[in-house]
Amino acid sequence: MDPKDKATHSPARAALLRLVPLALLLGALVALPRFSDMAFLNAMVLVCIAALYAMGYNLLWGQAGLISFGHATYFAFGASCTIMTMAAIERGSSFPTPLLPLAGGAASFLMGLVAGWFATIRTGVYFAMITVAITELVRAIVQRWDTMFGGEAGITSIRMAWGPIGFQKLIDVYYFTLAWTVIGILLLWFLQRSPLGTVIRGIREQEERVRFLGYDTHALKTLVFAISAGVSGMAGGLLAFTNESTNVALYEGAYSTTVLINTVIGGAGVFLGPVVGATLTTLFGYYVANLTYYWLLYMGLLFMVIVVCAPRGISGLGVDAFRRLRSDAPVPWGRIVRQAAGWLAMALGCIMTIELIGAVVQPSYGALARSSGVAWPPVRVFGISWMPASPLTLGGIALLFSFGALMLRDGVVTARRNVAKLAEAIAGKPEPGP
Amino acid sequence: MDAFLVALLNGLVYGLLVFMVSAGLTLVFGMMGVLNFAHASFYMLGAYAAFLSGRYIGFWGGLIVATLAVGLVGLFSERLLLRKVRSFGHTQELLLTYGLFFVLEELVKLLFGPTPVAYRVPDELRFTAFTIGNSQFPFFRLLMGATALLMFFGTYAALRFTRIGLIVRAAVERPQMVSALGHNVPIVFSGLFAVGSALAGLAGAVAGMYYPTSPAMAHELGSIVFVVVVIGGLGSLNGALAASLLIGVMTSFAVGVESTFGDLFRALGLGGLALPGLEAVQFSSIAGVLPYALMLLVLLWRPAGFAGNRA
Amino acid sequence: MKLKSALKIAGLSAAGTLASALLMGTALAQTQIDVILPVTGPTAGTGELFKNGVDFAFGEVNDAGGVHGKKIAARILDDGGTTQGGTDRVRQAISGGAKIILQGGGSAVAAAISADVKRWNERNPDNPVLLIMMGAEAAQLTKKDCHFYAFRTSTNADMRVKALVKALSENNRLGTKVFAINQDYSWGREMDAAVKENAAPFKYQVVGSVLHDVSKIQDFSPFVERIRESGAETVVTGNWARDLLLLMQSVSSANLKAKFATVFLDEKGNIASAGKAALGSYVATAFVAEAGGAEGEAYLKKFNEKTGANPVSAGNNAVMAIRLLSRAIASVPEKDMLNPTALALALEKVTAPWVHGEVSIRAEDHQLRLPLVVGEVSTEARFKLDGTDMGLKPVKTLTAAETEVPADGSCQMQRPK
Amino acid sequence: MTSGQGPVLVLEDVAKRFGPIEVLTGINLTLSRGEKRALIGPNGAGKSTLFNLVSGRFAPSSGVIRLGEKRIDGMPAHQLNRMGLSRSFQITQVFGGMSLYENIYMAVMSRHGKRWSLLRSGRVWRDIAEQTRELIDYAQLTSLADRQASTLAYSEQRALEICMTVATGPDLILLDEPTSGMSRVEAANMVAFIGRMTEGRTLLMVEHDMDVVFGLADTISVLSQGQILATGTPAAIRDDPRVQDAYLGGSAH
Repeated sequence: MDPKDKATHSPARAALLRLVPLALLLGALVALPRFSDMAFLNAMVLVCIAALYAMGYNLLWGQAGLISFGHATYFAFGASCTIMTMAAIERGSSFPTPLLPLAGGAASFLMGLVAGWFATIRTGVYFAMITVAITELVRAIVQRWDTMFGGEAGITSIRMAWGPIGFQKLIDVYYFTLAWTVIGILLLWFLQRSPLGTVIRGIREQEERVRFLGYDTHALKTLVFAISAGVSGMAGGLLAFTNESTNVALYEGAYSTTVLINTVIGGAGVFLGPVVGATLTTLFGYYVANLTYYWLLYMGLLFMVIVVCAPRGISGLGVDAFRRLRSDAPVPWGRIVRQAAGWLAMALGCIMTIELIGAVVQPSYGALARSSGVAWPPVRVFGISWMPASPLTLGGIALLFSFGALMLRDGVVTARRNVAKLAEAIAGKPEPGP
Repeated sequence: MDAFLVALLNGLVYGLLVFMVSAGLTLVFGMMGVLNFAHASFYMLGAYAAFLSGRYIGFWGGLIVATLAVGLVGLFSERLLLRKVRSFGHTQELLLTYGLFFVLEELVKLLFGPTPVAYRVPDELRFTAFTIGNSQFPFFRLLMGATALLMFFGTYAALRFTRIGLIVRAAVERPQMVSALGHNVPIVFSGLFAVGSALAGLAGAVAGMYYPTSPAMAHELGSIVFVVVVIGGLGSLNGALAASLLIGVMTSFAVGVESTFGDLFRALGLGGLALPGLEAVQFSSIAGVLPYALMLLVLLWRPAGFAGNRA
Repeated sequence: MKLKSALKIAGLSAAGTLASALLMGTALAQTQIDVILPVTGPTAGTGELFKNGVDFAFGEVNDAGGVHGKKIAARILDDGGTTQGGTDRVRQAISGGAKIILQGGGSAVAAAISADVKRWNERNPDNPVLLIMMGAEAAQLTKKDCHFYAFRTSTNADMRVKALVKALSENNRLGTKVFAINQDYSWGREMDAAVKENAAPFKYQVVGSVLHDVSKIQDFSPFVERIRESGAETVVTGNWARDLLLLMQSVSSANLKAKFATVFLDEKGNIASAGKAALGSYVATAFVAEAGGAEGEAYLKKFNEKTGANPVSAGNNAVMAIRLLSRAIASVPEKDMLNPTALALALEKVTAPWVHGEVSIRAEDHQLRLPLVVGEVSTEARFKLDGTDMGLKPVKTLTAAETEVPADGSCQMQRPK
Repeated sequence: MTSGQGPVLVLEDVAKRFGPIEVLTGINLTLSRGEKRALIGPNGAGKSTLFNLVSGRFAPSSGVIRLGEKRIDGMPAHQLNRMGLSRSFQITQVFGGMSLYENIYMAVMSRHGKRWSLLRSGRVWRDIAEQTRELIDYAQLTSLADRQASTLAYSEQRALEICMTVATGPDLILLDEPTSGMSRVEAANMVAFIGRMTEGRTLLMVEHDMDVVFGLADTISVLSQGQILATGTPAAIRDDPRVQDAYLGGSAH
């Protein structure tokens, strides 16, 4: 931040500027069920869970600088323990239903203490590989321990009413999940702002220095790992609570991957970045999956575009844009429009290409060609029938790509320059002399 | 004794297959410090490339085309993608290869469908190489092993006896130093990356005829390859070979064990420690996770791996 | 650069809107039924089989003028092969007003979806949903976990194993020594148990049984050596996809003489990928063209014309499910054609034609009764599969009565009054 | 914490081997309270190894290291620090993403034993803030307090490094080439700065620059080929023929 920026905006105003949008967002979320059908409400429940999971995950990455490739274990273990507690309530235990996610959180926290102690002995790739190994070992045991974890049929239970709250309707589940997600995120925020949070950031930057300041970094990292696992477990518990069932498939790699992708897309460097990523990808998977069979490919491409062009994720871009707006530099509208047009053309071109290829290579397309006697029967994309072999279609696609490339060309140049600048800023420390 | 020999041979051949895929990865990892997640995808691409081209130019031609084509894919991935994010550090490179892994799998699904394609052992290679007791050892398993050994010695000789090999070895040890000596490290990087990918492509072309050539191929071998690289030690070809063989033999023998967890608990005098439902589980059914257990031990006690010399 | 991503999102959502216009185009048909399938994810191959069956069967119904004069359209929802995906799609379907849900795919997803539907029906007794699981084979779905609104139109381990050993032993191809090798999860364990249970009635000895890690084994050779040592003549396996292919590769390359009795060998790509290794193996399946005579050939041809693929494995179960459903719909008054309770009651009564004999639902536990054919992979088969020179040569066709395994009474369903 | 009048640091017969290579043999060294000792020696003499042994990066192969009364050889770094030993790094290790104030704040927090705190309430936190301010003022870095550390000039970062080293309130300060990479003028300023910051404290440093050594140290130990060749006042060392021999290898001079 440049000092001038600070001078013109008082801290109180800055805080207000941050709090007001958050309050508005929260208000919208609270009012949401009035305007939403069951499917969207369910999607938002999943968004909350994914957001909390990603936030827990990002404590490890964004704060402590450790990338785990096996966080599904803690998410799933939280879910398992929550469903077991739910089953116990069903059998008459007096455990209060509203505290169920804490059961999952606590269980995963304890597991995280053990796993984290081992994993944080190393850093970087080695740390990541230890998390993978632990995940594989846990998965192997869990998948065979049917009496405990229910095998691939899973454990099912049912939400029991607690006092006045029935927990039978999805709307109850939504408010419940939202509340716990907000609690979880607040918890992480306080942790980040606490003295301990400062030390954790210190570990990410210069671990050895922290050690030589008298902090036991291994113990601290273990604690961070466990808290991260605990929050993830809480999210898992919310999932178990929502689905009223768990499954050993939760322990598989997919749930480790998703949270990583969410964090990258949202941006690990901004506190609420993972929430942005979780929201986008969850809704994308929830709705686009029904529109096209190739949604995973689109998601993968989006992921790669973000890794290459926006290394700090979408929220990173947002923060940059916000700073730019508040500074006095003029907004380069021309460039923005050009870029937008370029990316739009590229995206359309990609979608057209993929959908056409996808349709043409289907065996049923061959059958259609044979039965209709037309070599290249039309394919519907965007509700329009396209002749896949017609020069008009192919030329159109080529035009989209070349237009996109043309529009983005200067964009690519500036992007490269920005990237170089950013890289410099990240490398940060001036080189020591010879 | 025969059974032992057969198990040993099977283990060695499987180990050699794993080595084929890990060889390129370990070089790339050693030199660039990046675990290339997409490496196993190159292995998958190799199988598909060999399947496609083999229909027109025969099996052996398919092997060559697959090797070259995947090498090119590797080269382009490095120059067009990886290089763009290098300045952001290893994390970003890792994530990019992760995305590439994802996209390549989906692309193959788009083009070839989700089910396996008919890339299989050519009938003229389907004969018995030799017999041990009652077991007959098929020729193409031998071929898989031989390709791997050839690859090992070829790569080893290239690293050992050529000038480029010298630069590569030096760059694995001290990248900045080599750069400072005026060598064009980026070009060496690209070249090495392409060669590493080509090796994976060859491995896929050879292994794809035995293993189902499907989009899931990369997933199935993916993580085991990382395990080999980590256990073997950063950038060490010898270490990777040793680790691959160890893992191959270990899994081969583990599936022959009929003991259960219950037996283990009883043997440890913990018979009373009843973990209901777990004691009847056979060790052979968890043979697949043994490599991970081994990796965990290596990482905790000797993070530099078998042959590594950098902590 | 800062607004780039925002615009990307805008682009995507624009694309989404356009794509939903595409969906609107298909939604013009009169009645829509939601079909939940794994179109993506690790089990997408199975999803494709179901999709072919669904396309063919609805085409068949619509070509015949639909039911009650209305055409039926399938809306395919992708569960990605995960239980979470299944749960989400059920909620989406119900939220969209679905009364009937068809599900194709693995047992775990089916179990999750069945449990979700059951809970929904319990909480919303006035607005129930009917579920037909077209392909899940886990025993519990029609045992402990059965419920009134759930139907299963495929077999289970008991039926498959019984069909296999019965057909093979009656043709003197089984031998007396049988080895069971299966995946270590509920389906594999049920197969394992079924092989052991049938030993006494079909007079064979189980000389060995193995449960192995699912989709993790890279090399089955050590298992093959165990089979060889046991002296087994037949190996029964419920393995699918990769675990099946690798097993057969190892066996063929080791020149083991034992024959394989399988369940999923005819799934797309398997025979092509296994090549010669598949020769001489048996499969118990719902459809073998050669065993169906002219009718079999006609079905094969029509299926091929519609989908460009062969009717194999789970695809046939989808066809049976939709034939049963359309007959059930036709048998109720038009006003009840989307009334799940009326349809469930009707499903218990109707029968549907099938190439090898009629299929019907057992009212007691909603398990399908169907004929099965045991075929042998052979180059002499009349109809080849997967573009190879191999196909299924029928060994024996078993009637629905012969394949039936009586319910064990563990299904306790709450019937509406 | 070590108090009392005995020596602050004692090394008895310390040796270190890496595999077959013997880097240090029979090192005996005693630092009394308030002493400022420099370790010098030609390249490869084992200075860094000795430094790393004392600061807890490596454990010695044999021998005993004492901080005050307590044995510290093989002890992990964080415990060493809590016992009153603090070190700086040759390659600057400050927290680039934090302000200079926060950098020092973290060190002061550790001194007060607040290493696991989630809350910032109570008297002790007022003390921590106060002491952080005092230290920054004393170091004359007040104007830079809110600057992000990565934006500081190199010499300012070095100063911060020293400040952090001192801020944990150690009995013994280890400095690893505190002026490396600095110009003559900067180095001279640094000597003055270090002198001010470590006043009255015990100091052990490794340094190449003889001006710095003579400016800061009141005793010098010369290390050559893994052994201590000589220990004495700067003047005595300067005149010691063995030292000249070791440095110049008997060549012309």
